[in-house]
Amino acid sequence: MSPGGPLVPRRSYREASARRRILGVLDPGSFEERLGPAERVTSPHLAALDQPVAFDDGVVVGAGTLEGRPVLAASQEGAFLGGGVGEVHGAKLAGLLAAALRDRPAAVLLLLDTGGVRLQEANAGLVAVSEVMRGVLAARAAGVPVLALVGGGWGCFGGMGIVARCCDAIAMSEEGRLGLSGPDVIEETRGVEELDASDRGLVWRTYGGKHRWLIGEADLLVEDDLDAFRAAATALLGTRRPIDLAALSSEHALLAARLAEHGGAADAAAIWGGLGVAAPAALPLLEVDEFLRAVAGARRGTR
Amino acid sequence: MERIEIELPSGRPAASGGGPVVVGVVASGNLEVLVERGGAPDRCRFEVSTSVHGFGQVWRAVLEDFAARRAVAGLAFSVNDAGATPAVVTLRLEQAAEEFLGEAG
Amino acid sequence: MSTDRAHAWDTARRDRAARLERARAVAPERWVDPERATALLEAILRPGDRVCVEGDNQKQADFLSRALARVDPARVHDLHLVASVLALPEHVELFERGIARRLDFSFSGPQGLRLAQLVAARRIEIGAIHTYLELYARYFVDLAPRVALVAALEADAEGNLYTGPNTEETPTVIEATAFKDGIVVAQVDRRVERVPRVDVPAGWVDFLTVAPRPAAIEPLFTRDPAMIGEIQVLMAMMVVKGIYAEYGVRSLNHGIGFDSAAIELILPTYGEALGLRGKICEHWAVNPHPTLIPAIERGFVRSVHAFGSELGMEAYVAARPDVFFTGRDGSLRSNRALAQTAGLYACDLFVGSTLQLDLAGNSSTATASRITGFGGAPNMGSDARGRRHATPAWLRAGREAPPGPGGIPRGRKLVVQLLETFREHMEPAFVERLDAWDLAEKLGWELPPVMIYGDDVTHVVTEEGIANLLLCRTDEERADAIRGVAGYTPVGLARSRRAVENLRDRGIVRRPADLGIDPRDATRDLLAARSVKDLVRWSGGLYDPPARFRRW
Amino acid sequence: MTIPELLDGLFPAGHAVAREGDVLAGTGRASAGEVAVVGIAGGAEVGVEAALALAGELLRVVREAPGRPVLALVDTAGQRMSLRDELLGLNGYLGHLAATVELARQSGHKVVALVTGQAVSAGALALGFVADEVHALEGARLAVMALPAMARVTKIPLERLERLSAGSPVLAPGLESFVRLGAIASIWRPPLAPHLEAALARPAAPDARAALGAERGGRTLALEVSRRVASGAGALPAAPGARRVGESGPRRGGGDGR
Repeated sequence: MSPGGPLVPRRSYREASARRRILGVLDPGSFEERLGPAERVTSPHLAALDQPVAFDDGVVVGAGTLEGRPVLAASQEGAFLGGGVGEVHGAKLAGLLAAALRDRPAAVLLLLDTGGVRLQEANAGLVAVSEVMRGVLAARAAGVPVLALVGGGWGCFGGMGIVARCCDAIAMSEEGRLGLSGPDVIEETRGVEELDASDRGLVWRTYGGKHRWLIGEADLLVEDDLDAFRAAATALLGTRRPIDLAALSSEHALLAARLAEHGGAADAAAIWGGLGVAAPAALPLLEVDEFLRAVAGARRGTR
Repeated sequence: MERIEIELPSGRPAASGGGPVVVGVVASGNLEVLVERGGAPDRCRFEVSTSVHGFGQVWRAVLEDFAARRAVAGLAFSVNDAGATPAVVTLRLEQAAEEFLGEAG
Repeated sequence: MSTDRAHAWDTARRDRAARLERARAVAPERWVDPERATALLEAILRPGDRVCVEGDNQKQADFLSRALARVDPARVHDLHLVASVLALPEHVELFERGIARRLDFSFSGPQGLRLAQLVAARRIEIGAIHTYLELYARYFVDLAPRVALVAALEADAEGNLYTGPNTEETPTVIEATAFKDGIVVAQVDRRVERVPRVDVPAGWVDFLTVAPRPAAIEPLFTRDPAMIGEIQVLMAMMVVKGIYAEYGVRSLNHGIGFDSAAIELILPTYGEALGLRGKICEHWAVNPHPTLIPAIERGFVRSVHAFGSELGMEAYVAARPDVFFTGRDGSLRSNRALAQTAGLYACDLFVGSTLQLDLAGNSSTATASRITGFGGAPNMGSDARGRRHATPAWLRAGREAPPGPGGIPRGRKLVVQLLETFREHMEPAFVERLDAWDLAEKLGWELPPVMIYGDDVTHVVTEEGIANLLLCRTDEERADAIRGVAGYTPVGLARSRRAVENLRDRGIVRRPADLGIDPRDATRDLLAARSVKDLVRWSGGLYDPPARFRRW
Repeated sequence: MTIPELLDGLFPAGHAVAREGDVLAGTGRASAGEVAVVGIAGGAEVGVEAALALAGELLRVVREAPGRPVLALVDTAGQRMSLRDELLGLNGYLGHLAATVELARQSGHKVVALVTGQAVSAGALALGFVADEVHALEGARLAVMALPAMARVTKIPLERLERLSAGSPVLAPGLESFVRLGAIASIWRPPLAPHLEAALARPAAPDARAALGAERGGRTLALEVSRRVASGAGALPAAPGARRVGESGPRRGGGDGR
């Protein structure tokens, strides 16, 4: 009888909770949480909306090691209010980035799983996201690499989608999505003719890891597996994307070229074809290693 | 939000347990349980905050059964609930106790 | 005794000829321009006609339904609609516009709310809500259609139909119509030179039209493994160990819930670890559920006969002819009437979910505001009193049941109701009184719409345990056993602890611990596939899920 | 206030700012010298083209006019929501824009942002809200999302949101809320030039918005939480090998992006 499939299930990163992800990515036993659930620093804004709070306000932050090197890390819980950034949640992220300026770890890891600003505390969330953005840029300017991992159920959207691209590098699974306006929001505001959010093939072609990696928005494409993300974080440890005129100028040239070459594309598959991929329609089904072989040489990117 | 606070007699656990532990997530139909040391040595304490109103009796019954079944005296359980069913609540409480006390509990 | 020589014995045939004659002005050929479909229907229909609109729970003759909904109510009205599934808004429109007035059907799913409103407003007279087999049976007794509107995949110039993987009930409907001098109109997706196989011969079909869009087909049986929770895994473990293994269930039917999907997905992990491959779950009367792929690939499943197909499973099914019934063209052959019969007579066990269960074990999916009707559950979830062939599972269930008169040995179908004690939003699944009573009272029905009758149910499984109703000897015992697994619902809280413990001693109520199951082992890690993509991987890339189930 | 009126008010000594589409670029003359002006005008939606143009202008300033202070004018209804922008990676273009602001800062350019009209959500983030100082004209309209849309996404009834947002800087759209949260340092009323001169004269400082929000009572926790995390306080040793942590499938929740 054919054994046929993955009998031993992988440890899915997407399915894991924020807490399990951060423990799985860092060295076993190394993680020291800051302002953990027992401190009960919860959102003061949810009770009035009759929304339950979470003891960690949906984000786990702290220090640990990765292959023995000291890192700071944060992990957002996408299942709690869509990983939305509120006042406390955002301040934990901002505080972690501030710590990076002082502690100078080998890297700050951001395990992002978020729809962006938490609308239940919208204004505070928006300000917090901008503070996180400044924090990321300040850490990088100070020479501390900031790495984003995107593979959670909510993906990474809204202002946090911009934050991810303010980092030195992004590791992403195909299942993880990255963008600014998510499919539901676009369908809601522009109508189903613009984007049919129920067409999940379209959604993942547009926002998913393979497309983001191919056009140079993500740096590493990994399987949806905790160990794969740990390996990716380790591999990216040394990655720096300096904030200097030369680096930003080449990034600028990449983005300008992308707009010029693919600005008229109506679908990701057309972009992949334009990049020289032989059979773009077949890409979504390929496993990561097969995919990387199939698209060898097609990726655009400064790194 | 509705709050339920209750202290119940329970057996003494074999292990003493470590630092605070949290299991579960606050998502629709789910809950998080935080376990810490706390309360009298022969009783356990529960603090529940739930978005579903009017099920105080069900909570009491679930917690009483749990405290009677599991030796969890000297522990404090804090719960943030987003509409979990009693089945899920029971499972999370078991998971939380096990994680706090280790297999021996 | 004298015979009336003047009596005409072919009125229906002559009526049919007259209708066809009238249709000639609109449709000189059997192939009809789709734009003239409504005109054709106006020509062949008469007020008060009994019309069957093919609506399976997957495939829908949707183009012809729309054409029918556009007829002039002054010409065509007061139709008697017979249809197994009333799923499209156009179906309801027929009643809103007065085109149809009476309805006999089985299942209404998405239209349940509007249907209830129309019945309350006296715009619909409902004859009965049937089980599938019962309705098909009546097509051949007292509900033969005058006109049937059906859907097929392809037809050749002559009119031979190819119904493809979703044959479902097309042959049954046509049989009942064509051989009782009715008129059959078929919509097809494509007209071809040569059909890959003839599912319905041209001589049984009167008119054909190429629908502007392919017939609507719903992927109703696709359950995303990502949505299966730990509690469902726990219940699946109890079913596999406490029922399938215990009775040695080899032939069965599954409902379409996430709970039964969980059972399918733990067969290659938990089931295999228990050494059950080759011992349980070999023969299925079931649609090609994508969640069955891992169990098929691991060699649990030897045969599957299907009611209909499932979108995206075509290539996989075609590549596994040892397992599935397939035509010479390679594609699935499904047949709802025969699969229902198989499920009723040839299966040892049925597992399904329900919304409500009362203390007698009666189950219902009706609520006070919704007429949903029944799917395949009532036929398969009932003991086949006419069954004569013995299997170990059937015999053992029969031995556990109260003895029949005279002590004649007899088996029993295992009918398992699988339900969490609370549904979403803390709605208790166990009730003292079914909402079906309220609905029946509100609409003046004689029968509350019960999906599975309590005396057919043999086991009730919840997260709290298994209640074996076969072993109960009195109504009180049954009620106590059901309370014993009803958890913290009002019904469960009203239990007598002592009575339940007594039942536990007798094995009537069994907790996970009694079965050697630790609830903390019930994790999603036991699922052989945890995402639709995993299912595609298991299928070797043959399963091609619809876009809405993709995450890639 | 029209753009020329605005520029006249900010730079009475003269200015040369061109508008191409919705993107502003040019210079204005302040007492200390030339000021680079970049901006988004007309309440436009920011798409990939505008984001790229703004970033290009900032790169040009850094390259060609070392140390020249930058005034970023913000009037945007938010990001452009379209399949095309998402396909191209609008978040990446805006991330690049934010990085160029940081480059300017690191290269010694003081960056002052002024919200002149609307500032909605992500459109305002990457240019305005990463500046050294953010100010707003009187009457500027700041928001994450209009309340009716917010009600739809969060599934909280609109009446309830309206009632709750009345007194809550965290929820209520509007300039006053963002001032109290510390996001807007000050409101500029004519004459505008003195405000600009003062802002340009202040040395750049680390992000002080959380402190400002605490001082003004709009954000009661952000500063304290951030400080506690930064100082490493409240450490909780993680349970070793935590397993069977409960999870749930993906569900719809709140978020500005999804």
